[in-house]
Amino acid sequence: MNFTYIILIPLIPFVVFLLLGIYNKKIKPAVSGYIGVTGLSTSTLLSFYTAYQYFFVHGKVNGVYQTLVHKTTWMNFTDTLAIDMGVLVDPISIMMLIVVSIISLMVHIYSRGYMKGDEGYTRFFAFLSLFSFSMFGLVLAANLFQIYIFWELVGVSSYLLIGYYYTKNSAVAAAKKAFIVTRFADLGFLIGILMVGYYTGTFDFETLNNPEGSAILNWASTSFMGLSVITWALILIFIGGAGKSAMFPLHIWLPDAMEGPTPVSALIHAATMVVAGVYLVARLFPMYYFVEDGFALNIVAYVGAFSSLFAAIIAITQTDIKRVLAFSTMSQLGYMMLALGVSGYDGHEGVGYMASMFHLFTHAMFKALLFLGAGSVIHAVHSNYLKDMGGLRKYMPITNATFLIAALAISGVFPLSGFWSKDEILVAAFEHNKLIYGVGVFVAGLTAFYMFRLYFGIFWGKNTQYKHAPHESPLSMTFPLIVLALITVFSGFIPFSEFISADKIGFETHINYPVALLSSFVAVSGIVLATIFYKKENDLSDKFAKAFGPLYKWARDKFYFDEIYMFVTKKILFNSVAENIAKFDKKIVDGTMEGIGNKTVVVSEKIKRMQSGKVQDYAFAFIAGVVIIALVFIYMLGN
Amino acid sequence: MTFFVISKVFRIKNMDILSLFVTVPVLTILALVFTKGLKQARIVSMVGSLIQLGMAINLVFAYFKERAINDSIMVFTKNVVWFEQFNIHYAIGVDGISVALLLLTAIVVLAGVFISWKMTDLPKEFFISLLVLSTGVYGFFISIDLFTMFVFYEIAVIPMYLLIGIWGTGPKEYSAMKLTLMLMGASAVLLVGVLGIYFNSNADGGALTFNILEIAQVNIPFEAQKLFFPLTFIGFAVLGALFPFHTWSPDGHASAPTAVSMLHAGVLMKLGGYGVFRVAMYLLPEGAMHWDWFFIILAATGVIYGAFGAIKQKDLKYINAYSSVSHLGMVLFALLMLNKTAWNGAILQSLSHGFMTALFFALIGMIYGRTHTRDITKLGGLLKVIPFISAIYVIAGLASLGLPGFSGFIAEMNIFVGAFQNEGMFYRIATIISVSAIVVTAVYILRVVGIMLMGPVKNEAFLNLPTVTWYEKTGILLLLIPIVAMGVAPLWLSDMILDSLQPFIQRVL
Amino acid sequence: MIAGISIYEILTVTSILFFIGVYGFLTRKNLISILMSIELILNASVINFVVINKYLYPDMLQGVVFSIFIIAVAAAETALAVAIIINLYRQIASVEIKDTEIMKY
Amino acid sequence: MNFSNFLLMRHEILLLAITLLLLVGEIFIHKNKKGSLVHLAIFLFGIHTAVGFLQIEESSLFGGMFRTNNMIHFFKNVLNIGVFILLLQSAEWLQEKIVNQDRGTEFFILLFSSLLGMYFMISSGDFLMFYIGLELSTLPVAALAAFETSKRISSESGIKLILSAALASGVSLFGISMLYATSGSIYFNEIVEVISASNLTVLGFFLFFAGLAFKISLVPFHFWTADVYEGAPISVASYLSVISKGAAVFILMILMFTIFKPLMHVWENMVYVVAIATMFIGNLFALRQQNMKRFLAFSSIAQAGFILLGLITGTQLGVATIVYFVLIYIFSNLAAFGVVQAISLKTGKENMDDYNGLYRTNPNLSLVMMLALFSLAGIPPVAGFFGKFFLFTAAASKGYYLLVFLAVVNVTISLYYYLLVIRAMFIRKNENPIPFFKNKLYMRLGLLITVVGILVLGLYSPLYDYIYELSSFLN
Repeated sequence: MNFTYIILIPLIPFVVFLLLGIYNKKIKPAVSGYIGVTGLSTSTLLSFYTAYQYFFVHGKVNGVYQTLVHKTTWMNFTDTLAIDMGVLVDPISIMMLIVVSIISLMVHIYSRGYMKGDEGYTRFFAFLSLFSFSMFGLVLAANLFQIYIFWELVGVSSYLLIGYYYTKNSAVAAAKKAFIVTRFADLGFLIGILMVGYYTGTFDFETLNNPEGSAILNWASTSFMGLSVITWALILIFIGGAGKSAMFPLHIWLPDAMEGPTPVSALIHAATMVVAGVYLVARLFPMYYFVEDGFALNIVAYVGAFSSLFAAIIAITQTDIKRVLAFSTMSQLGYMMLALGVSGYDGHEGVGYMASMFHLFTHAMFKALLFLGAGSVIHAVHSNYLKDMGGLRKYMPITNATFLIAALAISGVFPLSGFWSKDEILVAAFEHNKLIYGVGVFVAGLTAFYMFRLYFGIFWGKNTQYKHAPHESPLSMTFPLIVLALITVFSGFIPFSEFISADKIGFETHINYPVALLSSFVAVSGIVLATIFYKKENDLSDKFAKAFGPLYKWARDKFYFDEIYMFVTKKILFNSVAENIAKFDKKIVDGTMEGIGNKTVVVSEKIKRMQSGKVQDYAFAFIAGVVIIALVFIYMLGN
Repeated sequence: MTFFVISKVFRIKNMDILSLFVTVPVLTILALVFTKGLKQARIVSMVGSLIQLGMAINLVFAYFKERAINDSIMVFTKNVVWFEQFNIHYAIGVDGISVALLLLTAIVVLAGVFISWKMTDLPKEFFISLLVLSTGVYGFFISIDLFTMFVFYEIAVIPMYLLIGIWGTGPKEYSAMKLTLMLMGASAVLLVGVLGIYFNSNADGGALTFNILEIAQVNIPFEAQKLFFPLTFIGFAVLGALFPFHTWSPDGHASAPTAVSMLHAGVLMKLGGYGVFRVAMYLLPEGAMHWDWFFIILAATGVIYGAFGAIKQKDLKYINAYSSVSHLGMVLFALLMLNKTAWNGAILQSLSHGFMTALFFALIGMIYGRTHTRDITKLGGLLKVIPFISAIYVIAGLASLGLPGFSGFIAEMNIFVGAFQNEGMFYRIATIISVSAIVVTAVYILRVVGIMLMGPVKNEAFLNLPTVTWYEKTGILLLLIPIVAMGVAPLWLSDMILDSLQPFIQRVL
Repeated sequence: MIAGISIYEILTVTSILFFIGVYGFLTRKNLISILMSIELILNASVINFVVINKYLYPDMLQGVVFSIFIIAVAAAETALAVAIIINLYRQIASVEIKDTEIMKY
Repeated sequence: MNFSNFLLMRHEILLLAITLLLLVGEIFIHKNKKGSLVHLAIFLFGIHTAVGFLQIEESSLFGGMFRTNNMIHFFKNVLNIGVFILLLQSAEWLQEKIVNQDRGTEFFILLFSSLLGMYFMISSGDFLMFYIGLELSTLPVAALAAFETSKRISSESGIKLILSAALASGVSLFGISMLYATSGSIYFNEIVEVISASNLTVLGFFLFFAGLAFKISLVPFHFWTADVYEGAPISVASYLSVISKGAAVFILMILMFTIFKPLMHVWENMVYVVAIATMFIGNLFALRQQNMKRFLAFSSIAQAGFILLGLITGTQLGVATIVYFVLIYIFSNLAAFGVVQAISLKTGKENMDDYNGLYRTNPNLSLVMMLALFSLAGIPPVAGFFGKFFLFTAAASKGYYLLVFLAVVNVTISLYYYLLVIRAMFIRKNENPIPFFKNKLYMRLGLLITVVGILVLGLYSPLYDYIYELSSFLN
C-alpha cells in the first residue's frame, strides 16, 4: 500500500503559494481566489481519499492500525543521525489531514467574500496557501526535526497573517509578539529535540514511540537533577507545544493574534495551528506515557487543566468577541492537553488520548464555525465589541442559527458533537484524577456561561440602533457556516474510538451516565444563568461583576500577564541588558582598542622633547648610551 | 554558458584550473587600468567576475568529477618552488570546503559589481581595489602553503583601507584606519604564530616547511602548540569578529560603501573562520584541545553578546554588523566544538552568513540610496513604497533568524546538533547559551522589520521612491538563490563538506 | 718608552683627556671650542695608539702609522667644520651652539 | 708588484677617474654649458655602475688592508645602483638650482668621494683602512648637507652632522685603540684569532660599535638623523638614508659576523635591546611628523631597527636577509624620497597636509608614493613585505619570538603613519591641491626604476637565492 502520493497534499498549496507570491502583482484578485480554492479543494479530496484508503481499504493489519512511513534523507548530521523528509501515515495524522483540509478549504471559500476588495487580496491567499502547506507538512512529519521545520514554518505564516494589515501598528506588534513568544517556546522544543537526538540516537517517531524500543526502555540510562534526561527532553518539547497551543504561561500571544483578519483567526488560531501542541504531545504519546511513568505527562495534565480554568475565567469578562473566542480556544486546548495528561495507553485506558483527539476534531469544527460567524458579524457591524452589537438575530438569521449551534456544541449539549468529545474527556479525567475532573466540570459550566453571554450579547440583548442596517453576509461566507454547522451537528456520532486510540487497536466506548448527566446539568445551568443575565438587557451582570470586585477587574485585565511580560522584556532585557551591552561595547570594549591607539600617540607627544634640537643633548645621549651599555654588559660579563 | 566554454578549455588543455582564480582577476585589473570612465570600468569588471563565477561553478563540477577518482586530501594541487631557502612554495589545491567558499566568493563579488553599478566617483579605482580584494580572497582559499596564504591574506585586507576611506560615508577616515590597523595588528600576531609553526615543522626530522599538508603529518611538540595556537587563532579570529576584537566591524561596515560591506562581511570575514580551521586547528590540534575552553567562552559570549548588541541599534548597518558578530561567533563556537557535525555546521554557517549578510548589505544600500538614511526610526512602511526590496528584506531577515527552508537553518542545526555531541556541563551550558541566541536574533530582526518595513509610512517623501532597477534585481537574485537552494536541498553541499572533513577528524580527534 | 712611567699612567692620562674632551663637547657654548674639544678626544686616541704601540707591540708600527692618519683626518675634519661654521656665521652672525636649534622635535 | 692586482680596486679607481674627469670638465666646459656636466656625470656613473657588474676575483691587496670578494663586490654594486637612481632623481634639482650657481661639479665630487669612502670602508681589511673609509664617507656628506649655503637650516644640519660625526668617530677611534691594545693588531684577520671577551675588548667593541651605530642611526645614537635630513637638500637626505646607511650596515655586518663573532654572546643581548629601542623610538617619533623629510627620517630609523633582527642571528641566513632587506629598502626609500624631491622641487611643499588630494591631480606620483610606503610598511605583494618577513624568519630561527612579536607590533604602528600619508594623498580633499605637473625624463626614469624594483625584487626569488649564496663568505 503506497501512500507516497500524499506529498501532493502539502505540495499543491505550496505551488499555489509560489504562484501567487511571485506573480502577486500580475494576477487579478478574483483569479487568485479561485486558484487558492481549487488548490485547496484538491488537497482536501486527496485527504479524504487517503483517509478512505487507510481506514477502509488498507485497514488494520492483525488488529492494529499500521504506521506507514515513506522518507528520504534530507541532510546528514553524523553517521547515525540525519534529518529525513517524509510522510508518516497513522490514524492521528490522517485525522489531522481531514481537519486541516476541511477548515482550510472552508476558510478559503469564506475569505473570498470576507476579503473582497482588500488591496492585498492575492497576498492573503498566498499566505493562506503557505500556511496550509506548512500545516500539512507538520501533521505528516515523520520525525522530530521535520516536525520542527514545519513547526517554524506555520509559525512564520501565522506571523505573516497576523501582520497582514501591516500598516496597523497594533497588528505589527501582535504579529511580532506571537512569533517571538512561540519562538521562545521553540527554543525549549529545539533543545528537547537535541537531547532526544543525542540520547536516543534517532529522531524518527516510529523508533521513538515503539514501546519495546530502546528509546523508551533505556530512559533511565542518564539522569540529570533527579530526573531522566529523556523526561527533561519531553518537558522541554512540551514547552514548545505549550507555546504553540497557548498554554499558560505562554498564552499571552493568542488574544493579540486576533489582530489578524477573522478567517485567519478561524483557521490558524482556533482550529489548526494552535492544536499543533496537542498534536505534538499525542505524536510522542508513548514516550510521554512510558518514560519515567509519565512524569512529563502529569505536567501536561496539570498545565492543561490550569490553563483551561484560567482562560475560561478571563473569557467571561472580555468584551471583544474575538478575544472571548480566543480565550475559549485556549481553555478548550487546555481541555485537550488535560485529556492527554490523564490518558492511559492500551485499550480503554487510552480513552483520554482518544477523547483529546476527538475533541480536537469537533472543537476545530465548531470553533472555526464560531469564528467565521463572528467574522460575518464583524463584517456586518464593523466592530469587534459587544457594546456595538445586540439584537442581530433579526438581521442575519443564518449566522445566528449556525452560531447558536456552535455555542450549544461547545457548551456540550446533547446530541451535538461537543457533548460527545467533552464527555469522553471528563470520563477519562474521572477515571484517573478526581481533582482534574472537578476542574473539567467547572470549566464546562464556565464555558457554557461565557459562550451564551457572548451569543446573547451579539444576537439578543439590547436592540442597538445601527446607522446602516446590517445585513446577512453573501453566500460565499454563509456557505462555510452551514457546512461547518452540519459537521458540528453530526460528527459526534462518528465512532472515533474505532479509529483512533493510543495503542492503535481501537476499543468500544460506552456513555458513562453519571458523568454525562452531571456535565450536561452543569452546561445547562451555565446556559440558564447566561440567559438570565444577558438575554434581556438588564444590570444583573454589572451587579454580579461588582460583587466579585477586584477579582473581576483582574480577570478583565487578564491577570496582568501582558504587563509582567512587558516589564521583563522591555524594561529588563531591552532597556537594561541590551542598552548596557551596546554602551559597554562602545565604552569599554571599543574604548580599550581606541585607548591603545590613543595612548601610543600620547606617548609620542610626551617623548618628543627628547629630540631637543641641541647637538650637545644628542651628544650626551650618545655618550651616556655607550657608557651605560658598556657598563651594563661588562658587568653582566663579570658574572 | 561561460563556464561550459571554460570547462571545455580546461578539459582540453588540462590547464591548472586553480591558478586561474588568481590570474583572471589580475588580468581583469590590468584591463581595468586601460578603461575610461564608469561604463567601461563596470563592464570590464562585470565580465571579469562573470568569468570568475563561471570558473567557480565549473570548479564545483570538476571537483566532483575529480573526487570520484582521486581521494587525496587536496585535489587540483600544484606546487612550484618559490623561495628555496625557506622552502616556500606556491602551493595550491582545494577540498570541498575551499570549493564551496570559492563559489561563495565568486557570487558575492559579481553581486557586488552589480550593486555598485552606479559608482560615479573614481569608478576605475573602485573596481580595481574591489578586484584586488577578491584576488586576495581567492588566493587565500586556494593556497595550501602558509606563506602564500599569509601573503594573500594581507592582499585581501589592505584594499579595505582605500575602499572605505575613499568611497565610504560618515566617519570614514576613522573607521578605515581602525579597521585596517586592527586587522593588520591581528595579522602581525598571526605572523608570529605562522613562524612558530614553521620552525616546529621539522619536529619529526625532515625539512622546515610551510606546506600545510606536510605540516599536518608532523607531531608538533605540545609546548609549541600551547604557545602558538592562541597566536594563530586570534590572528585569524579577529577577522572573524571574535569577541572582544570585533569592534572594527560595526564602524567599518557602517562607513563602507555598499559593495565593500558586502564583500567584507560576505567574504573577507570568512577568511577568519577558514584560517582558524585550516591552520590553527588543523596544524595545532593539541593546542586547540588545550585552549578549547577559553576560546569557547569568548565565542559563546560573542554569539549572545552580538545578538543583544544588535537589539538597541538604530543604524541598519550597525544592526547587521552586530548580527554578523553573533553569527560568526557561532562559526568559531562550532569550530571549537571539535566534532564533524559542528564543523560541517561551521562551514555551512560561513557560507550561509556570507550570502545572507551580503544580501542584507545590498538591500541596506538600496534603501539608503533611496531614502538617504539608515536610521530605522526615521523609516517606516517601506513595504508599501518599495515592495520588492522590502519583501526581500523580510525574506533575508527570516533566513537570518534561522527559518527552515533557508540556509541559516541547516547551518545552525548542524552546529547545535554537533555542539550537543559534547558531554559535560561546560559544553552544555555554552551550547544552550548559543542556542538561545536564536530567540534574540528573532527579536532584533522582527524589530527592524516591524519598525522599518511595516507600520504607516513615516515620511511623505518616501511615497514616490524609485523602484528597483534590473542590476539591483540581478544582484539580489544572485545572492537569494543560493540561500534558498542551500536551505531546501542541503544534502549535496553538506556531504561535499562532510567528506572533506575526514583529514581534520584524523588529525584533530 | 719613557723610563719610570708605566703604560697605566699614560693610559689614565689619555682617558682623562678623552673625557675632558667629551665634557667640553657637552658644555661649551661656542662652536669653535666644541671643535677644540673634539680635537682633544681625537688626540686622546692618537696618544693611545702611539703608547700602546710603543709599550706593548714595539716590533711593528701599526699604532704610530694609525696615529699619523688620525691627525691628518682630524685636520680635514676641523677644516670642513670651520668652513661650515663660517658659512653659518655669514647668515646669522653668530657661532653660538644655541643658534643651531631651530630644527627640533 | 703586478699592477693587474689593482683591478681588484676597479670600482674605486673608476670612480676616482670619473671624479677627476668631472673636475677637468669643470675647468674646460664653458660657463653657460655647465648644465651638460650633469648629463656627463650621470652618463659616466651609469657606465661605472654597469661595468661594476663584471666579475672580479676574490683577493686582497696591500697586505690585507684592502680585500674584496663577491659579497663585497655585490655591496658596491648595490650602492652604485642606489647612487645612480639618486643622481637621476636629483638631476633636475641640480640643473635648476645648483648648476646656475656654478657649483654642479662640487656636488658630484663630494658625492663621489663619499661613495669612494664607502667602497674603502666596505673593502677594508684593517681598522686603518676602515677608519679612513669611514671619515671619507662622512665628511663630504657634511659638506653636502650644508650645500644650500643660502639656507640657514642647511648649514645648521651641516654643523649638526659634522659635530656628531666627529664625536662618533672620535669615540669609535678610542674604542679601536683599545681593541688594538688587547689584540696587538689592527688587521681583522689577525684580530679574529686572538680576540676574547676581556673587559677592555668588550669596552673597546662597544665604543667602536657606537661609531657605526651612529651612521646607521640606531637608538640612542640616532638623534642627529631627523634634524640633518630636514635641513639638508633632499638628495643628500636621501643619500644619507639609503646609501650611507646601507654601507654602514654592510660593514657592521661584516665585522660583527667575522672578527667580533667570538663576542657574540656579549653583543646579541645588546643588539636585542637596541633593536627594540630603535624600532619603538623611531616609530613613536614618526607618528607625529608633518614634514615629509623628517617623517622619512624617523621611518628610516625604525627600519634600521628591523635590520638588527637579522643581525642578531649571526648566521648566513641573517646576512642574506639583511642584504636582501637593505636592497629592497634602498629602492623603497629612494622611491619615497624621489616623490618628495619632485614635489618640493616643483612647489617647494614638503608637508604632509600639502599632499592632500594629490591623487586627484598627480595620480602617478601618488601611486609611486603609495607603493613605496607599502613597501616600507611591508605590505604584500610589494617587495618590502618579503624583506621584513625574511628578517623576522631569521630572528625566529634563533627562537627570538618575543623580539619578532615586538617587531610586528611596530610594523602595525608604522603602518599607521604610512597610512596617514596615503590618507592625505588619496582620501583627503584639498581646496588648493598641488597642481598637475610632468616630471623631466631623468626623474621619471629614476622613479620608474625604483617602482620596477619594488614590484619585482620581492616576487623574483632567484635574487634572494643569489644573495644567500654570496653570504656564504662567512664560513
